[in-house]
Amino acid sequence: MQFAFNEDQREIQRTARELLGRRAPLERVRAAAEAGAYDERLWDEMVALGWPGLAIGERHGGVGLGLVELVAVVEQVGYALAPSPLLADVCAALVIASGGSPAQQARWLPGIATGELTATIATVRHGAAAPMPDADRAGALVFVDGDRASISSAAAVERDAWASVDLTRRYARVRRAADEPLESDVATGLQRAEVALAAELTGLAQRALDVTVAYVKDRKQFAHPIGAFQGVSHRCAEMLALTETARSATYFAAWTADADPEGLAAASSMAKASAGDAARRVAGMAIQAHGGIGFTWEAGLHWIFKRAHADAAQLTDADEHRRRVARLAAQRLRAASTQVAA
Amino acid sequence: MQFAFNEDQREIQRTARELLGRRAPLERVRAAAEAGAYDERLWDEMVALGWPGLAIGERHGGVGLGLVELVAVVEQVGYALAPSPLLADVCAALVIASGGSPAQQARWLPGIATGELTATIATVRHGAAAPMPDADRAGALVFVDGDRASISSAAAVERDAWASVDLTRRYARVRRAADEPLESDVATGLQRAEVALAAELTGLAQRALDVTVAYVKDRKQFAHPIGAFQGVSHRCAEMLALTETARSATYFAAWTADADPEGLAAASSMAKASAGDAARRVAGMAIQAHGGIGFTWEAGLHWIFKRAHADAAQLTDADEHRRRVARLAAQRLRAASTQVAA
Amino acid sequence: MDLGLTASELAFRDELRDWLRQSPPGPTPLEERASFDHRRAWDQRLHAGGWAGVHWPVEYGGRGATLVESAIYNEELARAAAPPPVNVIGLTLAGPTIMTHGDEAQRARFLPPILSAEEIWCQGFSEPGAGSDLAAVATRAHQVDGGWRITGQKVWTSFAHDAQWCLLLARSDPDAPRHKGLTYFLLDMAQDAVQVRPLRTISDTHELNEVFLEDAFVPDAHVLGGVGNGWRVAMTTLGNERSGLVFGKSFQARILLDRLTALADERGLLEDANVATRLGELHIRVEAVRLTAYRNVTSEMQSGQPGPEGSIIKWIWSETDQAITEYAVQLLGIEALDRDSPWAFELLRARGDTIESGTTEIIKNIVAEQVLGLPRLR
Amino acid sequence: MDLGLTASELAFRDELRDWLRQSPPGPTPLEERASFDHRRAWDQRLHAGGWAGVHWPVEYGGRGATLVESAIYNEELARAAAPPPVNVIGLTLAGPTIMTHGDEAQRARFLPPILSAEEIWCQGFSEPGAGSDLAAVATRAHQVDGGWRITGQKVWTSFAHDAQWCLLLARSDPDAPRHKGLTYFLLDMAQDAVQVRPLRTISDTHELNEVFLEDAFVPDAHVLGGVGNGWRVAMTTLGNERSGLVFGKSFQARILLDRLTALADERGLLEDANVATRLGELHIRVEAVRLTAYRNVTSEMQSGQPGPEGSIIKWIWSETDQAITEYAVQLLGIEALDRDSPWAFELLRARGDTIESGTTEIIKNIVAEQVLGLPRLR
Repeated sequence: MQFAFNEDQREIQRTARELLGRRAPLERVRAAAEAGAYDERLWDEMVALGWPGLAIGERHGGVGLGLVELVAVVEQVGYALAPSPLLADVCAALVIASGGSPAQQARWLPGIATGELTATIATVRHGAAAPMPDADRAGALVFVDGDRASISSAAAVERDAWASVDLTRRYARVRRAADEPLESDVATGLQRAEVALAAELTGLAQRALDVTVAYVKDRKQFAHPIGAFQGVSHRCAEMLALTETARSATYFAAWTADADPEGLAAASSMAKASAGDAARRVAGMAIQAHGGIGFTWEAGLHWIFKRAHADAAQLTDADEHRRRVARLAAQRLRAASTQVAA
Repeated sequence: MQFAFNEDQREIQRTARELLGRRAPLERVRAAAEAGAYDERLWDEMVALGWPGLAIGERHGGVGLGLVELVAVVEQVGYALAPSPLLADVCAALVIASGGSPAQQARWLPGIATGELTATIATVRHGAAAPMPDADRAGALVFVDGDRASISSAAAVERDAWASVDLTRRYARVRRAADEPLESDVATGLQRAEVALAAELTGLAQRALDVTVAYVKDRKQFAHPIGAFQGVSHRCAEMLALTETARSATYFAAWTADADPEGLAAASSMAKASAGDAARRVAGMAIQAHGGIGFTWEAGLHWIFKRAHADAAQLTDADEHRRRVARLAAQRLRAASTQVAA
Repeated sequence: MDLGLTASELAFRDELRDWLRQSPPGPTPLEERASFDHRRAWDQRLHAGGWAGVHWPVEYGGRGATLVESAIYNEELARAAAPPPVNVIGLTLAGPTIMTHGDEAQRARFLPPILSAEEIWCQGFSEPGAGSDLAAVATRAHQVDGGWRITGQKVWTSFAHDAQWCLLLARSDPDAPRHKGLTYFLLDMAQDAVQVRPLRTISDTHELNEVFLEDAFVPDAHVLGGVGNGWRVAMTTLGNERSGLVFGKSFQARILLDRLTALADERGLLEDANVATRLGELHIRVEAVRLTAYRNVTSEMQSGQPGPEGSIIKWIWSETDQAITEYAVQLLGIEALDRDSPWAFELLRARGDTIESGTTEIIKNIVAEQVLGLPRLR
Repeated sequence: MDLGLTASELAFRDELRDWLRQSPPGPTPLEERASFDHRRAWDQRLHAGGWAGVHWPVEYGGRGATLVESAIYNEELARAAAPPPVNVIGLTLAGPTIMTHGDEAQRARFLPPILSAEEIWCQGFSEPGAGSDLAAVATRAHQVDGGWRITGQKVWTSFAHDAQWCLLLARSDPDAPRHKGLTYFLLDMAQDAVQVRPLRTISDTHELNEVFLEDAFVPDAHVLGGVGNGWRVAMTTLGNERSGLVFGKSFQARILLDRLTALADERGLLEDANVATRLGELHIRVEAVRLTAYRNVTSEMQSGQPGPEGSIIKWIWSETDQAITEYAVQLLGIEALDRDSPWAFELLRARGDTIESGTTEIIKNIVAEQVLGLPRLR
């Protein structure tokens, strides 16, 4: 048993971290967000590194790696707050890869793998789709309605720009004129997408923690760095605990997706619920630990806080995930007691 | 507007506090609890002061005061952890006074008011009554099943001793052979009883806070009183906040019961939910702040913790109260919007 | 115990309600400049109607409202969806501080235009190096002929860009112990030596500023409370900071929560026991804030000082407001994060609640030390 | 990343499972004396079967189990409802500390009877005045002919009433700086100078003791790690305190939560969205403890030391265990507070989780200072 990235996975993580550290420092994130744009050069580099196709099978032109490798990258994208369409792109691709028929896979995945087209995803409630990330540029749009999903091409939708407070990501309201249902295992695809969301959320929590630790070591009040006061330092310890448990759940779910698919339903819900809560709470605690500075636009902590809320709201909400976990546990226990009785 | 006890009410509170401080110090509470007995002399004094009949009308031989006065006393009974049947006695009497027909009131209340007989109360689920406090001595036993209630005399029940971990109170399992329904406004009686429970819970929280504050001022580690460390002092501040908000809700509900009965449904649920949570949490935090000492039988914090859990479990649970509050709020809002529309 | 209003409290409330019915505040525009103008006009209408600074003594143009009446006032204005006063610093901080520490000339000069919202005030206490640790104020005041020259930087200054006057705390004696070398000045903002630079907040509003002072001048006549006495005067200001306002704020929290509850009800979400439990808990917390604030009013009226419950009100209000706005966004989903959604705005604005006017950490210190009597480490 | 077991890990697990199937622990009696006898007999059966101290090196009679195998071992024993070892102090603290700091004679004398559960150990670190602040140990050791005379008081001493030996930390040089004047002794409990007095816990069990020493004797041969070196030796003991055991504990928490979930399911309570949400959250927390502990095993195996996640495991386990037991009592109602109910027992026992082996406050200090590198105030 080895519950850590292996050498190849660490290399992927390192590459992502270095590229994003160089190409997406906070001032670039801010510039892109304030311009309502993405960093297109950064996106080209991501495509060149094969990230959109990292977890797409080789027969569709992807790199053919697993969800663990994808999580390693997406976590860093979250950490960097990278202004790019990667997250929605890979979430949609995961749903198409599991939920699409062979023909649907063959139609959509190769273009996504090469970055020729980007994909996106949103949930539908009472027939209307929630604001959809990156819909303006997307060539493949996946709509999730309960446990069913459908897909449209860009030509078959109408789009109106919609802005979230999270300006690091662009959205649109989309109306479907024509879409076709995804005919295979949509549920698994959605669970895999929730794990990708959890990875980005874990990265956001880690960023909020790191920024805060650096600040409270430096900032002095009452003749001491404020990080020396337990009122602050114990909160930082709690931020670490939230971040690390979210990471444990996320990595486990990613491994489960590849190696133990039966466990994925529970593991993915655990990952999304804990990472969603962790990122929102840790980002809020980061603002608090910074005091007045944290409340300013300039300090930039708000980018983390807003993106955490926006990511947590994607696909399924944390409380519904908790209920799924409880129901799955009850099923497991019923099955076990039937076995014992038999 | 005066949101504090008036002079008469303060006098009642002071009397209760002094009597209980003198007669029920921790060693007497412990002696009674370990013996599985109540302090009968203390009970005689409570009866002599008219506490069982404090909120029973004068026409039934009671003192004829309101719930505010009763709450002032019951809070002190909780604070002292007094080993007595008072709480269940007054809860049952409140239900009989509202829920009983005139004949039922006339039959039961005078005996309760004079202390000639004690009363008790428990909820029924699937036909069976929950363990009932003080049932061994009770002459009037009230059974609550949803929004209905019934009453039995001692002769009409069978009892088996049952012990809770809260040894400051005695319980029995009771089976009813014959009982008669209470025919009037049971719901209001139950709401008033929840306020009495909230008062005892508030007293328990205050006791846990006071004991803890004294300890952390005194106990030294790392060359300082541990109360100087924010890890401890901020927790003490949180204990104060929990206790004071529980008290606000409880006093308000008591006043509402007497002066604004329409508001009682929401106010009583708010009081019981917040005081139940406050007492359990503050007692747990008190044990923690005491460290190893807090985990010992001798230190006696466990009496508070156990009684808080037992009181919170009486009648309706905190989460159900929260749901009631939400439903009542929605009703209020619907009524308001109808008014606006009309 | 009597939570009913007395005859005179009822009369006060009914008179105010009548006035508000006849003179409704109207909707506050969203755009910042228009919003400011609307709010200032509203302050002036309140003044014209005799409803500005009701808690001020009659001799200074107020109504001498009791604490209960002040609470009613703030609740009723919130109920009428009136905007917060644009001269809130003047009314709640500058006015009472000048009444307490000002001389006759200062009172006569400064109080009337506060009440009429002709002169807006701001508060120059915090600095980049003096936030929670206010006694670390480093802005320097040098005595010159006829007054003082002041150099330094202030931060988190609400209304500075619209203010004529600033309550300025500066170090007049660098050699005295930290708390002793401070003096409290009434600074005229209309001089070139005072530069105001906006600070954007996380909700992208212009609510706060940095203020740069470079040899700004204050005449001797505008020293408040005496040279070297700044700490004591500042404590008067801080003591007034939270009084009364919390009733308006907790009522606003209640309005927000009611709106969320009504939305949830419309969508049938209260059938979900989890939603109902969580909303019920929020209602309990909102009500606890209001009730605890009322208990504190009685304590203060009876004993002249806040009770143990007084120090927790701003803290529990701020955490409740955050909890409401976070749950609203969770319940309503991504739509609530619309850049123009009031839910998104409230979610972000609420992050400031636990920071401004004393961080929650500082309040916990105060509760621990001053209410519970615990020792302090530092 | 590979969370599957390797062939040798699988073989280890299967061998253990087979052995446990053939040699089941049976139910642990409730009565304290009978429980102790049962547990000691079980420790001895484990030893006879070659399953005692699996993490000990082969040369000392263990299996040299890897950290993963130790984790499997603790989970499997918990799964089989085996009682915790009665000689847990001997196996996890005394053994490893003696292996690290003991001389050849000490290893030969002390290690075998630990493994066989013939000699039970207890740990004499804490004192009334030295709890979280261990360096405040005041028990005095005076050098005498051939050894040391020791006087003082220890507290919270698990197993002291059944132990033959005690890991005793005492002050051998009162003039040295706090951390320098300590020596680590292996104390024979079987002498009149050692008096053990039971400490009842809040769950009315006899788990802890006070130990009074009045000129107790320790020969020079039983000084461990050298005179004046006690702090360093004690750190080795504390470093071993939590390793491995958390897997058993988190598995026990899982068993408890599964029992609650099955009960709720039987009663149809999972239809209630609030109950389902709260139980789901508890499942997530329990699983997070286990997974984080496994991540830490990998960190330790790869780098020789725990990762940042390692220091939080005991903390999050303890809070999760409290949350489960509190929710169980809330959900099941007053019946769960039956004096003989396992729920009531667990509710009370869980209060100790956040105190024993380092309070949560101390753990947060450690995380802040050692993992996050924050400065310390004191």
